[in-house]
Amino acid sequence: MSTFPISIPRPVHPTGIWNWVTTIDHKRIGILYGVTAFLMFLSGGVEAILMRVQLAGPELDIVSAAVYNQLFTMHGTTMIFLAVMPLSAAFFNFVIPLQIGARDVAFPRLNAFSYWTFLAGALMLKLSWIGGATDAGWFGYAPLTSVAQNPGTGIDFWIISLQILGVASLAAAFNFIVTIINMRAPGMTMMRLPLFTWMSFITAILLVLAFPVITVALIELTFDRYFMFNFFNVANGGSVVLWQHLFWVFGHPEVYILILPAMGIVSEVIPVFSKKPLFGYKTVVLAGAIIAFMGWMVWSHHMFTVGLGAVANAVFTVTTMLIAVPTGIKVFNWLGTIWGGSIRFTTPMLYSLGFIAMFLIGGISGVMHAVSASDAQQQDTYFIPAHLHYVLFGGAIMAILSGIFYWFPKYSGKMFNERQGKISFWLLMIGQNVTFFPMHFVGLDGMPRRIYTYAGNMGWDFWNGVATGGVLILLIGFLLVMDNIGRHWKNGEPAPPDPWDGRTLEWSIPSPPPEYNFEEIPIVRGLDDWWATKQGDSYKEIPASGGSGENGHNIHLPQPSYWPFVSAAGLFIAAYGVVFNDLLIPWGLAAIGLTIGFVGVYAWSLEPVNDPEEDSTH
Amino acid sequence: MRLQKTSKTSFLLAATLLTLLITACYPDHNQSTFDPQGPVASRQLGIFWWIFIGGMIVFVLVEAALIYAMIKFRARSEFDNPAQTHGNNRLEIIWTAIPAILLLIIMVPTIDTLFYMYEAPKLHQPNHTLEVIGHQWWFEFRYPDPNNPEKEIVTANEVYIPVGYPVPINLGSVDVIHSFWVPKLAGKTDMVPGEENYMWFEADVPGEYYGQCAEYCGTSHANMKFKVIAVPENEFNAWLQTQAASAFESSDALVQEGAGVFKSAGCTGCHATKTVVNKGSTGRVGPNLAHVASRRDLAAGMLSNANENGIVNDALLQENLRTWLQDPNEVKPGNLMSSGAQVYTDPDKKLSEEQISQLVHYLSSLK
Amino acid sequence: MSQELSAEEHTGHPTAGQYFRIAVILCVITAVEVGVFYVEFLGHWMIPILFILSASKFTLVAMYYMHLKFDHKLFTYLFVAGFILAALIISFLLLLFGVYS
Amino acid sequence: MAQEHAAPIHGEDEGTTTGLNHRKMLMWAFLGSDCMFFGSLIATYLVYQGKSLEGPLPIDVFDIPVTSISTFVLLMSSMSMVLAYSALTKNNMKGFRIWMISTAIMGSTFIGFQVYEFSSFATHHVEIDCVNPGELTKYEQHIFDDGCSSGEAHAESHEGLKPQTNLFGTTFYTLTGFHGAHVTLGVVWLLSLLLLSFKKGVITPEKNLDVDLAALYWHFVDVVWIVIFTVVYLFGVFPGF
Ligand code: HEA
Ligand code: HEA
Ligand code: HEC
Ligand code: CUA
Ligand SMILES: [Cu+2]
Repeated sequence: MSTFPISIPRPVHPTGIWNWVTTIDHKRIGILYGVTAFLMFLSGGVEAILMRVQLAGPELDIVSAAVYNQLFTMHGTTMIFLAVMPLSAAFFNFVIPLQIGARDVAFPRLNAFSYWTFLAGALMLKLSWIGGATDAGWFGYAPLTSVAQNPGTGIDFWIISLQILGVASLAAAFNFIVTIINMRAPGMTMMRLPLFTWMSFITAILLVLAFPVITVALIELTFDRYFMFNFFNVANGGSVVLWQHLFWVFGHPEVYILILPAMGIVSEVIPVFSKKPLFGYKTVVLAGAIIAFMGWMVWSHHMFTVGLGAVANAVFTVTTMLIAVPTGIKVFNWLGTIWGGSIRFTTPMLYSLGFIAMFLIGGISGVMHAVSASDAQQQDTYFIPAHLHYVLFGGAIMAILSGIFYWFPKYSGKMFNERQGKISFWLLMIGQNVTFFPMHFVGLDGMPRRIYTYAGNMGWDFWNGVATGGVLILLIGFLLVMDNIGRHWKNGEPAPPDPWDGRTLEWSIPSPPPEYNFEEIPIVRGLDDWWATKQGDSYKEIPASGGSGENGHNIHLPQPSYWPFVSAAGLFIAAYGVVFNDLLIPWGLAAIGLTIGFVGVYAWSLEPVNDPEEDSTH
Repeated sequence: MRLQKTSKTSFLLAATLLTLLITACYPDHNQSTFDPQGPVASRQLGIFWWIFIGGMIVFVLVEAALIYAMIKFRARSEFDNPAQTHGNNRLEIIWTAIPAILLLIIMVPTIDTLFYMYEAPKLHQPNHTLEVIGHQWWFEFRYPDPNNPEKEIVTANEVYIPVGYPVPINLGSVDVIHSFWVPKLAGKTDMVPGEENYMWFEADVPGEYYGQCAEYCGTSHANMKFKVIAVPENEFNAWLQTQAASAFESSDALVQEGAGVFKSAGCTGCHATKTVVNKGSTGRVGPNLAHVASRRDLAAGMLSNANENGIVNDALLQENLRTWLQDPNEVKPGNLMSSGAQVYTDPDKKLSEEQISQLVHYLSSLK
Repeated sequence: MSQELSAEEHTGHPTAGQYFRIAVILCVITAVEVGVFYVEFLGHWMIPILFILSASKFTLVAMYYMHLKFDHKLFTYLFVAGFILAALIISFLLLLFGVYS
Repeated sequence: MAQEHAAPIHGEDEGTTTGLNHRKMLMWAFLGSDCMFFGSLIATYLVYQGKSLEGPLPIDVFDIPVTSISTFVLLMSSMSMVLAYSALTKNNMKGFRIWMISTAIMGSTFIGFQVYEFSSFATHHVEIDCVNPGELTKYEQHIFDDGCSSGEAHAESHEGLKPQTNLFGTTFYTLTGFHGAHVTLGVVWLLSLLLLSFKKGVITPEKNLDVDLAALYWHFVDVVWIVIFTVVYLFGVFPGF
């Protein structure tokens, strides 16, 4: 292999920071994803706090109109693209290979590339607060995003960082599609896949199909902004409604991209802590697939008031309402699972049960929106944020917290504090209802969303005050969660391999798992194989607590690599180059960045895949 | 039978509770969707209650089942060994079918209402089609000129409608997407640049109805409000006639001076004081000021000139005009007057206190 | 799954001669397309005809040149999912924009 | 069985659950995804079809015979690509290289045609004889009306078709431009494979996966063009559409 034009040796045993920069271990990448995304969630939370403070009473003057508009845009974009999606990706990374009995993902370096690209996009978006962030709303309706309306760099940052985040998501999604189809342990048929893996698989397929649409929409917007194309230019016959279609063709599948992994987590946690297998495994899988398919046929329910006409609205009303059916199937099957079980109310279980209770509220208000005739009164009022936070906070975030605590022993090797966990659960549970439930009231009382202030004579002050109070509770709740995780990650009690009496393969290996995951690739004989093993039809050894691993050194793992990081760094530089394209030499910075990126990819593609010692024997 | 009764009672209970919760603590609910004053809003509220009942039933049943199961099946000992049931096909079919049926039932009135919203109402009286044009951040209204069908009359931020008549409305925008919404009369419809949208509403009783832009449209989206004032037909016709007249020309010296400043300071570049225009002609950048002194609010709902009965109070109006002219940006962040008018962008052309007083006098004479 | 999916790749690939014949067919179809295009009396019928012709070219290339016909079904699923969805969305959008009305 | 390698070396298919190669599966998933990419661009093109406020329109600029030739070239490049792959699997390295280079040449020819087409559209110029105008398109009629009113002998257009000119320009250049970018990338890919094939043991009848993947990509780009040619060019000039 030394004949290749670039033969920088692969980093063999890097230490310290290089260890993390060059790692291609799916578990470490998962942790990187998780920590970064959680920080992003906090930043979105701080933005939310500022908004709520501004709205605490009528005609307050804490942030200006311009800043408020940036706040909600950045808050929405952050929470969706920088918090929930990458938090899901953190679980994909950490959990899926363990659940399917694999030693890594199919493309370990591509995986590292996804993370670094995500980080590049996230940093880029967040840094745009310096000098003015985007303020066109998280769905950036044309023509508010046009140069005439919005000449600053805020929108450019938003566009370019979403494009980069798209690259990251696509790379991860391709990776997980192949991993799940192709890296399953012997005997792990598709219908024996753990539910979380199944939902992630469906999510990955949704991602792969949905992201190109927003990529195209953003490209069109970029061309309009940079080169005066006419896509959304009304003066030349362009249609601003086209943007809405393209955005929501992506946007609605996107909300299922946010919720399906969450549903997967809940479907893992509930059986474990009910001591029962998931009720109706096949139907739950099927329902997930149907949701994903139907999710493509409903996008115009975000556009009921745009004037598509009665017929189109009627069609999208029907399709949207029907999507409640497969979702209901899932909810009922979770109920069926706990029914007759033996429920242990651990912290992760509480979050999962909380998920069901809260997501139901959000789902029902979703169906209320679907009734387009009455949605004419609700659309663009606070009733929408009420719905969206019940499904996203009460849904996605609750499930993610459930997952964070459920797999905590696995990724940290330590136990967290149950008591503290429960207290913070109740704080968050109460806090979210105090914060978000009043939004239903003010919404129906005619308060539009995205207003930085309101008059005192509208009757909205009381419930807005309450909502703001709720954020305080949420804040304390999250501080407790952070303390619990942070403190115990370092100093918690050591966790046994299987603290919850789990059902799936990740609990059959030590906590934290060794680098190679499985000393021997397991052979799978049925659904919930690990549970069956423990029940006595034992064909597998239960590992001693603490795990062995002495024999692990003859397992070949792919080597760390510099190039994913270098390629992502190139992309980051190029992205800045696109925004500041007239710096010094026109497009010079972009060219430099692209060159670095290309060198990275090129060196990557020529890098020996396996460990260099082996290759030198050729 | 009994089921019907209980669900009806519980529905009434829930509805009262909800309405109370939302409206109890405050007397003013100017944009409440629970207080419909016209047929369209009533139908929409009706359909809301339908889906609300459906949702409540699902909510109560599912949450109850969840809580019951949580209590009933909580672990009593470490060694509980529950039966390992894997599923039940009959149950699966039942809980697929029931929601589907429930939804199909709700779909019928929904679609019915949907078409009702779009249907052109039979007009009892022709030619009262209201034209609404969105501007950042104010509303332009146009009616056909009662004296000349070829022409239109223009006004802004406040519009009268005849009680008991359906008002067909055409919606458009000159810049970005806005949304036209008077909660007590009807749900919203967007005002999309480059497209023409249609809706209609009708007021059952005379009154003042609050409206607000409902689609995010830039910096001062929160400050884009208007009023619809429903009056009996004869009053409406009288109003149309006053609106059709051009600005009142007073011989008062101060007003005359003000009119002079209005021209010399470049206000006429953006504001017209003539109301009759050709059909479909493009409007000015700023609101028509021919009858600005007759409006209950200034600057799209930012400053109120009227007392509780809706009578414009001259002193208040003058004070408001002064506040506005001194620094429009203070009243309404980002508004296009302070960023576009030379008297605000060019420090050399700044209006003097005296000029402002003259302008205030002039403008407050424009009844 | 692993049993059902087990590979039967690289069986029965066409020969160079077959590839060549397919190329000839493709060219003929293209020629017909351009030809049809100049036949004026077809009027609006031209649209479905051209549609079918280009769809058959598409299929030929995908089946033989991309050997979907001989490869594992899974590849077909992955590709066709995207293709069908794209076609659906395009048609929906055209309907919504009233291009056909 | 124990899996020796966590990641298989190029082309090795054993050790995956389905027996299918990771990278090949990735390629197919990518192509499915790329369908949505082009689908969105085509949707945009079609939605704006006929909505341009002013000319030039497809009927003014398209030259179907010329585009037919470039379409033919691209189709033939697909054939030569498949023959290159076929030669490789038969260990005919010479044939492989010949077919590879001809594929790349045809790809470049296609790009050449596109560059020619773009520049001729951008400088599209009409001159109309005011006395004897003949049959005019809408756009030409417009120029005629504007330019011939004051008794001149000729009327001419000044602007060609640029992306900024009208919706047609915007959507046409974007759609075909992205297709052209795909082709360009493909040519670069093919050429690097060709270069690599001169190194020993990199591209062999057994290790044909790299070529297989490039071929899939190349055919996909061809297939997209089949759609574009029909939908954009042929339908575009069709008067009733
Ligand atoms: C995780 C994200 C998520 C999820 C899962 C959903 C789920 C659903 N959403 Fe939501 N939605 C959003 C995120 C999400 N949404 C966001 C972010 C917005 C706002 C975007 C913006 O404007 O900023 C939005 C906006 C939105 C609108 C647009 C409103 C408007 O702007 O006017 C509509 C309209 O139909 C809608 C409907 C639905 C429906 C029907 C579901 C269904 O999938 C819900 C189905 C679930 C249930 C119904 C509960 C369980 C079911 C049963 C127990 C069975 C029995 C039930 C019945 C018979 C009712 N959503
Ligand atoms: C997953 C998605 C998600 C999540 C979790 C949240 C969480 C929250 N959201 Fe958000 N929200 C959206 C998605 C989300 N939101 C979207 C998509 C929109 C629409 C945007 C648009 O209109 O374009 C929106 C809009 C939105 C609005 C409407 C704005 C408007 O229309 O004018 C409001 C208003 O109250 C709001 C509030 C909140 C609050 C209080 C939380 C809370 O739950 C937040 C709780 C978090 C914390 C309290 C953080 C705790 C922080 C710390 C512990 C850090 C302390 C440390 C340091 C200071 C160093 N959100
Ligand atoms: C660049 C254009 C422009 C100029 C010049 C301009 N205005 Fe305005 N004016 C506006 C706009 C736009 C509004 C609406 C602001 C809003 O509500 O967002 C407005 C609103 C007003 C209003 C409130 C109208 C209402 O219906 O409530 C008054 C009064 C007014 N202007 C007076 C003046 C005077 C006096 C001058 C001259 C010194 C002037 N304007 C110059 C654009 C202009
Ligand atoms: Cu106009 Cu919001
Ligand atoms: Cu949606």
